[in-house]
Amino acid sequence: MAYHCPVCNKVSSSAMDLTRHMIGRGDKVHRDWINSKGFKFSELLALQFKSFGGEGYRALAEILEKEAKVEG
Amino acid sequence: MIRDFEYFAPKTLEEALTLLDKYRDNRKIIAGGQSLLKLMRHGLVNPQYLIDIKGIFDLNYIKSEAKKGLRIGALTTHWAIEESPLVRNGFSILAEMERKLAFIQIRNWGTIGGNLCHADPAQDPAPVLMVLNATLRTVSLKGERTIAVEDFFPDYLQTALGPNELLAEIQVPTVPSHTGTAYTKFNIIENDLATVGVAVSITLSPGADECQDIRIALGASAPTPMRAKRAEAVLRGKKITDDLLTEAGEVASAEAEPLSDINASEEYRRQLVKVLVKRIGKEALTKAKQA
Amino acid sequence: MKKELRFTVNGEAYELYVKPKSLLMDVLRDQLGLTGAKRSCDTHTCGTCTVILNGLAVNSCSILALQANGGEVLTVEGLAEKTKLHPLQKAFLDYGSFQCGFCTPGMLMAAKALLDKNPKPSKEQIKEAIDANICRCTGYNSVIRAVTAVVNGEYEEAK
Amino acid sequence: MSNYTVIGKRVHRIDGTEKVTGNAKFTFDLVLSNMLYGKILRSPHPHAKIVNLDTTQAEKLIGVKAVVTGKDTLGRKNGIWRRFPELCDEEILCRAKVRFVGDPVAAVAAIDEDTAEEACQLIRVEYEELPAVFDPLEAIKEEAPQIHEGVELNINVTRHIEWGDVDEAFKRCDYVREDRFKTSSQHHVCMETHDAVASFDYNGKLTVWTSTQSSYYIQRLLADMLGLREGDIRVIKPPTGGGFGSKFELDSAQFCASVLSMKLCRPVKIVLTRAEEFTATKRRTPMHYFSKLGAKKDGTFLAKEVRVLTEGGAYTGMGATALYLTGFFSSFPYKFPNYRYDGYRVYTNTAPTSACRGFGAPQSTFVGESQIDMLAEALGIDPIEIRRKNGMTPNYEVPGQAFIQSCELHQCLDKTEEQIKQRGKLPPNHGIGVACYGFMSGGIFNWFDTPYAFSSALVRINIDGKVDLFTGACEIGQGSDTTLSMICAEELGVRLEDIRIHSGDTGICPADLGSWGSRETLMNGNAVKMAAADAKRQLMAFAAAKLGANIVYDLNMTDRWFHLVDRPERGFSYYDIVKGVIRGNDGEAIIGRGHYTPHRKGMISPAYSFGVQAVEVEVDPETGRYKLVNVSTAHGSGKVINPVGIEGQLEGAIMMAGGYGFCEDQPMDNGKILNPSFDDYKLIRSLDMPEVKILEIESYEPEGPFGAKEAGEGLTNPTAGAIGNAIYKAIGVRINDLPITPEKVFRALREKENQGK
Repeated sequence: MAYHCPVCNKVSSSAMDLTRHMIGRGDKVHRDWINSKGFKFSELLALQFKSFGGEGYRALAEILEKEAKVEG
Repeated sequence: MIRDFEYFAPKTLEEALTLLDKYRDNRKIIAGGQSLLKLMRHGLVNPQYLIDIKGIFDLNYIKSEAKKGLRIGALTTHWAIEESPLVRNGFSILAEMERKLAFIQIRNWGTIGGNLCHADPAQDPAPVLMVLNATLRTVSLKGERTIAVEDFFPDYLQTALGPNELLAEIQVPTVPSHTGTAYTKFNIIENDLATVGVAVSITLSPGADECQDIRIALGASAPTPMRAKRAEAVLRGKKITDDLLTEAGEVASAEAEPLSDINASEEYRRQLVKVLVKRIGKEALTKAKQA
Repeated sequence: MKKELRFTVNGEAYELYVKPKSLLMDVLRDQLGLTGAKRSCDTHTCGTCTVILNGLAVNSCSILALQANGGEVLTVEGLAEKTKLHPLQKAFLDYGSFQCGFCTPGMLMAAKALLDKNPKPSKEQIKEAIDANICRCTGYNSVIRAVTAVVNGEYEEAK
Repeated sequence: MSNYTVIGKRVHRIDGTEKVTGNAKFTFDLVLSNMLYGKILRSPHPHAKIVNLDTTQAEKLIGVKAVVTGKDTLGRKNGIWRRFPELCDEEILCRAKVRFVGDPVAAVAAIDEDTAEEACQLIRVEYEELPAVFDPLEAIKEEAPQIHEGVELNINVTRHIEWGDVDEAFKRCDYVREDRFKTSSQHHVCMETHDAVASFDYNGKLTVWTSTQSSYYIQRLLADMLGLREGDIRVIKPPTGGGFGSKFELDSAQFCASVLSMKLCRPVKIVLTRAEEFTATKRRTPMHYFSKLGAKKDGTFLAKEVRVLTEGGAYTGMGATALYLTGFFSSFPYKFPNYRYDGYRVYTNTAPTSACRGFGAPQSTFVGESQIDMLAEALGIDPIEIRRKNGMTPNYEVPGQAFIQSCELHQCLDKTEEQIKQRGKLPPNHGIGVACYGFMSGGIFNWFDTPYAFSSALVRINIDGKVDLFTGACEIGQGSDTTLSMICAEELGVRLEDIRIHSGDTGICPADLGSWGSRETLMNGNAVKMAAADAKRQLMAFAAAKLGANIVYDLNMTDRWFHLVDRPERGFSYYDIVKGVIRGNDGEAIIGRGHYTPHRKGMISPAYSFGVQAVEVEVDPETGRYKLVNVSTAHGSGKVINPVGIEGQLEGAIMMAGGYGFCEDQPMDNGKILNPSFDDYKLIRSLDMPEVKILEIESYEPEGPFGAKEAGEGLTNPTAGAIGNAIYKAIGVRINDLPITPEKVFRALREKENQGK
């Protein structure tokens, strides 16, 4: 099981890792993709510092679970 | 940056008063200058004429007389007061206060008169002199007058001095028998300016240890140094107990008008007044009983 | 308009003309070239400009030069006797009482003023005497050790 | 062989007599003939466009020789992360826009300081104020003003560190806690403020005397900014009045003095005032910390996850490095099988934040050590025990990050525990808190993109046996001149007084990255040792030939005497050998070369110091006022080369770190620092300084010269955390945001009472 970044194709082992990669990169292309999914990048980021457990990350991870998973 | 100014260094009181009368505007008086030069270096004060009274020897003395009590010339340095045997026996609270007033370099050059006239609400001498019931003798060409220390600070950084008036002498009446006095200040760094200062003087009735007279003064707890008269009322005429002291602390804390600044919030200052009045009251009481 | 200033510095008598606004520190550094005393603050609160005036430690940055008229000034440059270091200077070397050394002249003069007044100070009195002098390097304890060593007579022979 | 003749001895600083006699001439003391004095005009606004800048009135003022603005520069942006152009974001003299209160907009050279200051007041700057943002949590919002063109959401740098499987590991934990912390700003407070004397001559050569931690960096950065060749710039570092991390980036005094001097071909001196120093120079990075720590019942750490958002201020500076190091040191000095760090550095309209003694580790250590005590209490485990259980040990590898060789952590824990036991039962309202820490011995990063070795040294032995040691290392008070001279003398086999060191002058010294990140003793020490060995080899060759001894015998030189190791009486005087070799060299003096660059030493540093600190406090429960009663520290710094120097480093760090925990802060209003003077910026003075006890630790670091490693910064890390832990032990309240002021303690106590009701 692998997860490919829809923007730069970086391969991650889990949707959560891929989420961290995408928010971590934080450049325009990654942000635009995230925002295009109806999120607000800055709010996802801010959530990281306002609450524990990374709710912001989870929400995005759920999407990536569906959209970025690559079998095999 | 200090701007240029015209400089006068009178050697006698008369010379000084004449100069004060001659240069009424854009004029500053400098003694030790430990506060004034700071303001001038930051361009906050730019006098055109500077009258340096530091060299007037007639205003630099400490005398003690049975009747009149202690008399301190306005230009006496903090260090001289702190070291003076005359002060140490009978007015030791003054010496203790001076020792904590600031760094030695400043105490060596700064004068008690200058400190009072700077009228900083956080200064140390005012609260102590208030509880010692001290008065200030001022002079001008028109003559002399005396002002109680507690009437000397009309407002923030202001004094009751007239335009051509000089502070000449601090008069401290002999401390009555059965009296205990104490002073402390709260600060984060030792010998720093007070976050809150509290002075208490208690006189007990001979024999019965009822509180005959009481004075409580606060520093850095209002725009000016202040008497906490309502708190005094709590104790006056009563036999002082811990509960009464606690109550006095609470009343003092309520009647104070502290400001919030980067060193402490208003709320915290009220707490400090509450605690320190209780503690210093107790210390003064103990001393009074021993006296 | 400059005014005359007569005073002695490290035993030398001087007659200078200075602007009334000149601070004692400025005259020592700029006119006499005695750069030992330093400026580190503008608020009389760091002690690096400490010199001894008429036997007392003062901040040379918080005194108008003209106020020192007729006075006797001792700066760090006047501490050693020719090639012979003052006991405090030796102790500072032995006990590593400084690192960057910027505060050292003021620190030494504050300590000297104390010992002149009180040859047998307590540890508390030593701390008190150097309380104005900020040292960001040593944490003060090595300074206190050095002064204590001088007080305890470790440098008698040097005197 | 441990019978050293020089190292480990208590010697006087080699710059000592100059400093105690007042003869040492700091940059602040320099006066050149025909010299002018400069002042800098700075922005009063946290964020504004410069609409118009009119200097005509200033130029007319009698005594003013030159006024420069951004227009007089090449308009380049400078930054110390030269490999990453987008992080080189500082114009120094702003042309279009100012980004914090204190950003320079113009500079004046005049016949004296007062005239220059007056001229500054005559410069008319028309600003168009822009909305400003000060809190990093606000700065990352879409609607927040953009501080740097093209940097969306003001995100300046992000760093990520990870090993193991953190999420899985948390699932296996018996106990997990998550806590939030905030650390404060702290200023370096060098006693010598930033200053420089720049002198540009008619031959197009620029000489700059300045108070700096790295003359090489300043030379390189000035070359970039002024469009000169590196070799046309000579940076000389006179005795320097402290650095603490504030003096290895190009600063406004150095740059403006240079620009002014180039306009006039006259020396220009600029000294920052204390107020400028506080408001317009860089400072320690305030950080929002989120820390999640998980352990088994028995206290074994399984996982840690850390998220950090830092207040970057207006420019990058060294802040990007602080962001990385705070992430690495959040795992230090413990064995975390699983660890994850996400760090974000955000631009704000405040004074830039950057390197400051400890470099990100004081923040992470305060957070980490506080949280470990919380966890230990929850699990009912003794604080020292839990640290012993998880602490690093020699030859431990931090996955993908670092390889630890020497590690004295357990030795330090034992000594500290012993010390605490000796203290016995504490009086009421007293508490002792402990904190573990470690630090690097120089960083293995080259974001500066230097083509040179990290450290270089050159040894020249003259005919009289006197040794000239040339090194780019910068003596800033920490004692590198003395320590390096000792290393040179020991390796060569001569006496300390035979060495004359020339340091911190780019005109004559080989390049060195400078005195930051606790690098000089290890990195430059290795270079010096190598150079000395190189020279010694040349002497030995001649001595061996002259002696004609059986090849099986070992030859050595100690204390100026070449001899057979087994038969010390058989040998020659050092002086004779030197004379012989130089004659043999056709009169050329003996030259030894040395350099050091860490290769294959991990990501961070070739070696790490380890230590444990215990702080005892006494708290007044009615006011929250507390006193630092005493501090004991066990610090493993490898073989001690210069005992007097190390005492100063360790004790001094406690003054600075104690202030960080206790009282030092830079409160702001609308981006303006409210306490830019020693009246209001409270720091520890002699009466407030606690008793300090340094516990002796034996150790040896294979990577370091004679086994030496870091001693300069590590001790800035533990104190704030130890104070917090001590206060909790004393009265049961915990403060999660620095500094731990009495008022905060009082509020916490009141809160506790109210909850009790």
